[in-house]
Amino acid sequence: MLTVRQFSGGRTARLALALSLIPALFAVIYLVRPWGITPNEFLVDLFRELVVPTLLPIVVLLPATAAFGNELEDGTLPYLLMKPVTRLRLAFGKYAAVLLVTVPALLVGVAAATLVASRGPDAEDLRRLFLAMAGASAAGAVLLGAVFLLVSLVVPRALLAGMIYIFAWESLLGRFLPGVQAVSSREYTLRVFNGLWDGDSAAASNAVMTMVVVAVVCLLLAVWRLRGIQIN
Amino acid sequence: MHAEPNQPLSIETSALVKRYGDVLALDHVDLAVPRAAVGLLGPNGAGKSTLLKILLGLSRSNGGTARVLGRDAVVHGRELRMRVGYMPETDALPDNATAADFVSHMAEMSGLPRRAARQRAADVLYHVGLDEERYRLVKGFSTGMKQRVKLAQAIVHDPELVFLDEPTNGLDPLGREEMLELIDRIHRQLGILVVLSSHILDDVERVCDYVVVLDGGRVVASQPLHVPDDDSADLHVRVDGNPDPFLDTLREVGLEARPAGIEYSSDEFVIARRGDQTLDAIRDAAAATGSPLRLLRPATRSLEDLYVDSVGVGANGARGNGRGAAT
Amino acid sequence: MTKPFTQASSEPDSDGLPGLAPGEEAVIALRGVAKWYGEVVAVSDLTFGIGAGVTALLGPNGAGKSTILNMVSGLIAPSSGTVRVLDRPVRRDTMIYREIGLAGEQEQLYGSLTGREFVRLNAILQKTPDPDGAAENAIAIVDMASAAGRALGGYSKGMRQRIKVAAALVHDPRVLLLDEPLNGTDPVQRASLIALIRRLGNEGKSVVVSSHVLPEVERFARNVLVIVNGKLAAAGDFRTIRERMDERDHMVRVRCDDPRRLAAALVAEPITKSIRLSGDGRFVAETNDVRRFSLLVPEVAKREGIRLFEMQPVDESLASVFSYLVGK
Amino acid sequence: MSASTGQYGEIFDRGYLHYGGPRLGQTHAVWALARYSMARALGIRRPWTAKIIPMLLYAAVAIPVLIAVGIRAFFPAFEFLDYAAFFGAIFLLVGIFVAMIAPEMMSSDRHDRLLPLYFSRPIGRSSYVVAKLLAAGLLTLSMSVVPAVVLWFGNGLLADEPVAALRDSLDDLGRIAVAGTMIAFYLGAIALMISSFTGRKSIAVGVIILGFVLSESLSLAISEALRDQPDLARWTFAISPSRTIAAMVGQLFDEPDLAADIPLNASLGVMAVVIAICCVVMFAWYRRRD
Repeated sequence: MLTVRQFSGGRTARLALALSLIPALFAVIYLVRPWGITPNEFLVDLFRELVVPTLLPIVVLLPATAAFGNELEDGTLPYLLMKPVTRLRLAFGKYAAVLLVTVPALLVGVAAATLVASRGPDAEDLRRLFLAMAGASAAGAVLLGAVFLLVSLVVPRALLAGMIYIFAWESLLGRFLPGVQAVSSREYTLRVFNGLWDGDSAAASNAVMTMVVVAVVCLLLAVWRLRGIQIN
Repeated sequence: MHAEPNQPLSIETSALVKRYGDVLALDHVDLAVPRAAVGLLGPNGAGKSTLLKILLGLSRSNGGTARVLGRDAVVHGRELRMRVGYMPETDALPDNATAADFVSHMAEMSGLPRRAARQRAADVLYHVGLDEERYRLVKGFSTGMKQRVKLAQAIVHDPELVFLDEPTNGLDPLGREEMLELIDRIHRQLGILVVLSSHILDDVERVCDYVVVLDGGRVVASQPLHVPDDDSADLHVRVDGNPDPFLDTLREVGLEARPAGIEYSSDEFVIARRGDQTLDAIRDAAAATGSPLRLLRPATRSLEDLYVDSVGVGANGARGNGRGAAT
Repeated sequence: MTKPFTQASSEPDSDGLPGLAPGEEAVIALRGVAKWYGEVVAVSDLTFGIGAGVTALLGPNGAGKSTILNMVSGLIAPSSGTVRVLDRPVRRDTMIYREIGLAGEQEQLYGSLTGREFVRLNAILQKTPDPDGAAENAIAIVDMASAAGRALGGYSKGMRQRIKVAAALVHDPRVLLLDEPLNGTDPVQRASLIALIRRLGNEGKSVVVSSHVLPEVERFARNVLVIVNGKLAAAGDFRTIRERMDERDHMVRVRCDDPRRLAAALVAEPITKSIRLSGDGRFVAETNDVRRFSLLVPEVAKREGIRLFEMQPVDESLASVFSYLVGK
Repeated sequence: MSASTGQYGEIFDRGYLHYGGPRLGQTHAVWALARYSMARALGIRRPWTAKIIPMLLYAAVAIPVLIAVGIRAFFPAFEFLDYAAFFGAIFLLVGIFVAMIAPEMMSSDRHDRLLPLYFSRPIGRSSYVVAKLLAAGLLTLSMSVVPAVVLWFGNGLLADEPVAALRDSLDDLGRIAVAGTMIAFYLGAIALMISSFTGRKSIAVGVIILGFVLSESLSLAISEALRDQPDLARWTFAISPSRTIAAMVGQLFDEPDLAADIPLNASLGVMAVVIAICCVVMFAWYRRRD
């Protein structure tokens, strides 16, 4: 409750939405002068190369680390902890707030990009492509939201740590070292996307299952961490 | 350090105005403050910090002039800033530097050569009571130690005038005592002019000999504070136990006592002095009623009265509250 | 109302806890509490109870006052011992927070909210039946109605202190913990906060106020707990403690029109331990019974016809409570 | 005084003394601030946690250079890393390096509320910005120029006639200096400007890196979109620091693949203009602050 209010209309939510709309900007450029590729090709490229490795993690990182991290940093966390609310509800409330901010922002962004690109030549089956992107984005947010929430409770400068993870691990190493891919959120998000786009729903649901399990484990760890947290 | 005819005033302003949007933070402030230890008093939002910022050149006024040590704060800003020091109210300290590093860096920013800066940083930190701690990170310091570091950086370059914004904030009684002693020493032994902004009347009373009171962006008082051993001032007294017999005896000889006001403990009284007989009457009343006389001192023209008179309605209300709370 | 002066080392009274009058029920109870941070001991060996009314938690900076308040709030766990509020363990039972309000020492607040939204949010999270009414009420109590529509980010320190108190009492808790609430307030605001604290205490709430400004404490609390170096140094009635202090040696400065004669007369008395004359018509006397000495001076002066100009304790400043207890 | 007994004794006053030494001007203050900022950004006299990231980045840039020189020592004909490839490869590292040090220089002063302390001292607001720019630029030189010079030196020393080889390749050294200096001050100015807008270091780090990444994608996308207007499309490099640097390096070291027909003066001009804009923005921003 508190977090939703804190985010909605707040800087974090606006920033998340602004970042989510960057793909639409690229779509506009594409639309003005389509450079000999179909909207489908363009959107798939955009999603694989820009949204999944960079934008999606950042959009989730900002609110997720702000949820507890800001309050830890500026000492306002006691206002939440000293309320008749169980730690389980607190953690899930924050998590829900993060998803409430990020998932709509991501969907709006993907939808806007699809909508804009759909006016290009030879568009086909864009609805299915949109659903694949939307599903993968949501799955990515579910996973990363929980991971970053936990990180913000454990690591002192969570935002910086998250940035380094995104740029160094996911964007750089993930491309060159195949071993990294097995423990990379980008890889699983792309699996969901590929599964949905190629019609291989079994592959997609397998990936989603893994992501949900990791998310739940992270959340439970967050609850455990909140129970033992010491505030000075 | 005290007024010599050829030396410029410490602070001089005329018709100084500062607006923040619709709020008039300074409303045509005219000041002529002598070279002294100056206390700057006033409720929150009275304009104290705004005035300090303008005098330091941190903020531009919307009208009027401000001169510090005879130099215009805008025109001769740089020359002036070489001669002043500033201890801000906020915790303006780096997270990750040692006290010695930080203070010597600040000395260099004031133009001291590197080696002189390091040397003076070490000396000044020693004189503010940070000796072995000076090579530790400021981050782990207590409130009192942080305040000392802030004071050290304000005086490390040997300024002529130092602005201190709420230097005793957050300090416990011993820490406050030590800080006030330090400030007093800076002024009296080293001859550095002091401008001390504070909420706490007692702080100002302890170290200052001139006081400026601001309220609502206007100067409501600007005058000298102490006249040493003033034998014509009102008297503060406190007796042990039930004070009523003592007060009754005084009343019989026509002396009215009223409770001392807002900053003092509740069992002090103020007695208006009518010549030296009043002193004798108090002595005799204590002896006659067997009331141990724990305190007898001249109130001079008490700063508190001055504050209450000049800040007016609000403080009078508070005084009423204070008295109510004392009963 | 006067409670016996108790020291940590003395025998616990009938309720089993120092700090409580005989038969008084403990609202807050600490038993054998200690807290270490690594090798550093923040507080140790704390056993005391706090009942209804205002209690001042006194001590120098770094003595452990905030650590104690944070443990009572359940924000940190004691390394050993138990902390109970209303006979329930804090930290395991989050429902206890309906009865606890804390105005902590942290400076930052949710800067983008207005004062009213902030207080209302606290009411909602506390599941107060009428959050709007409760918020308005709390804001009115701390006298912030005129500024409640402004964003917290632009508040002055005094305003922040008051809005924090409003947020702490919005759900009408039985236990109110205020960490240095007077810090940074100007004399006017301070007086109104002091009046508020007294009123809450008179309503029967347990109000614990930490402070290091002793003259102010005197105005709202008779009952004090003095923490020095992480240990309970004194507990009980403020004046009783101050009177106990009279039993040690005191220094008194006297100014009169004939210091030599007065000093000579005083030094003959057994309670006068020493007298040091300074050239300016003053002398400083050391005595082991300051009350009798304070009576003796006017008596002797009257008898000898000496005029007293000034007489004041050298170390009476209430700060000496600390220096005394710290020095032990 | 003690001559009569032949013994010497004196008590010295160790109290606070007035300062009678010299008070230096702006130049001194600027250098002092630049030096202090560089030391802090590198984590000198700070806990080891502050040193890790700069040290890792230095290692990352030094290792390929050392390997290249090493390979050259055994297989003289085999040029593993030429200058253009070097500057192309280190863009990412220099970018991250700048994104780490610039917030440390600008944002932390805001976060720790040190600006009033600086601005109440003789060092003016413009000098403050100049000092920070100097610090960021000089420090980044250690990342861009120094390894390249090592490479140049190594290449020269491993030639058959080292002295002659070094002398003959002096023009290479000049190019290295130009490229490295421009990269350092160009990226430094951008990163400092971004950092000056926030007191939170992690936000600044994120915005800087994200800005570098997105601007490249954006500029490539626009240039694709403008395919049928190649004259216009060429100029899209100006939006992206990475492409601007690539264009400059390509022209300087004669690698047409990187340069994409952009004249050297154009890329250098763009960099100079961007540096100027960043400075103007920072001067205005800090002058305005109360």
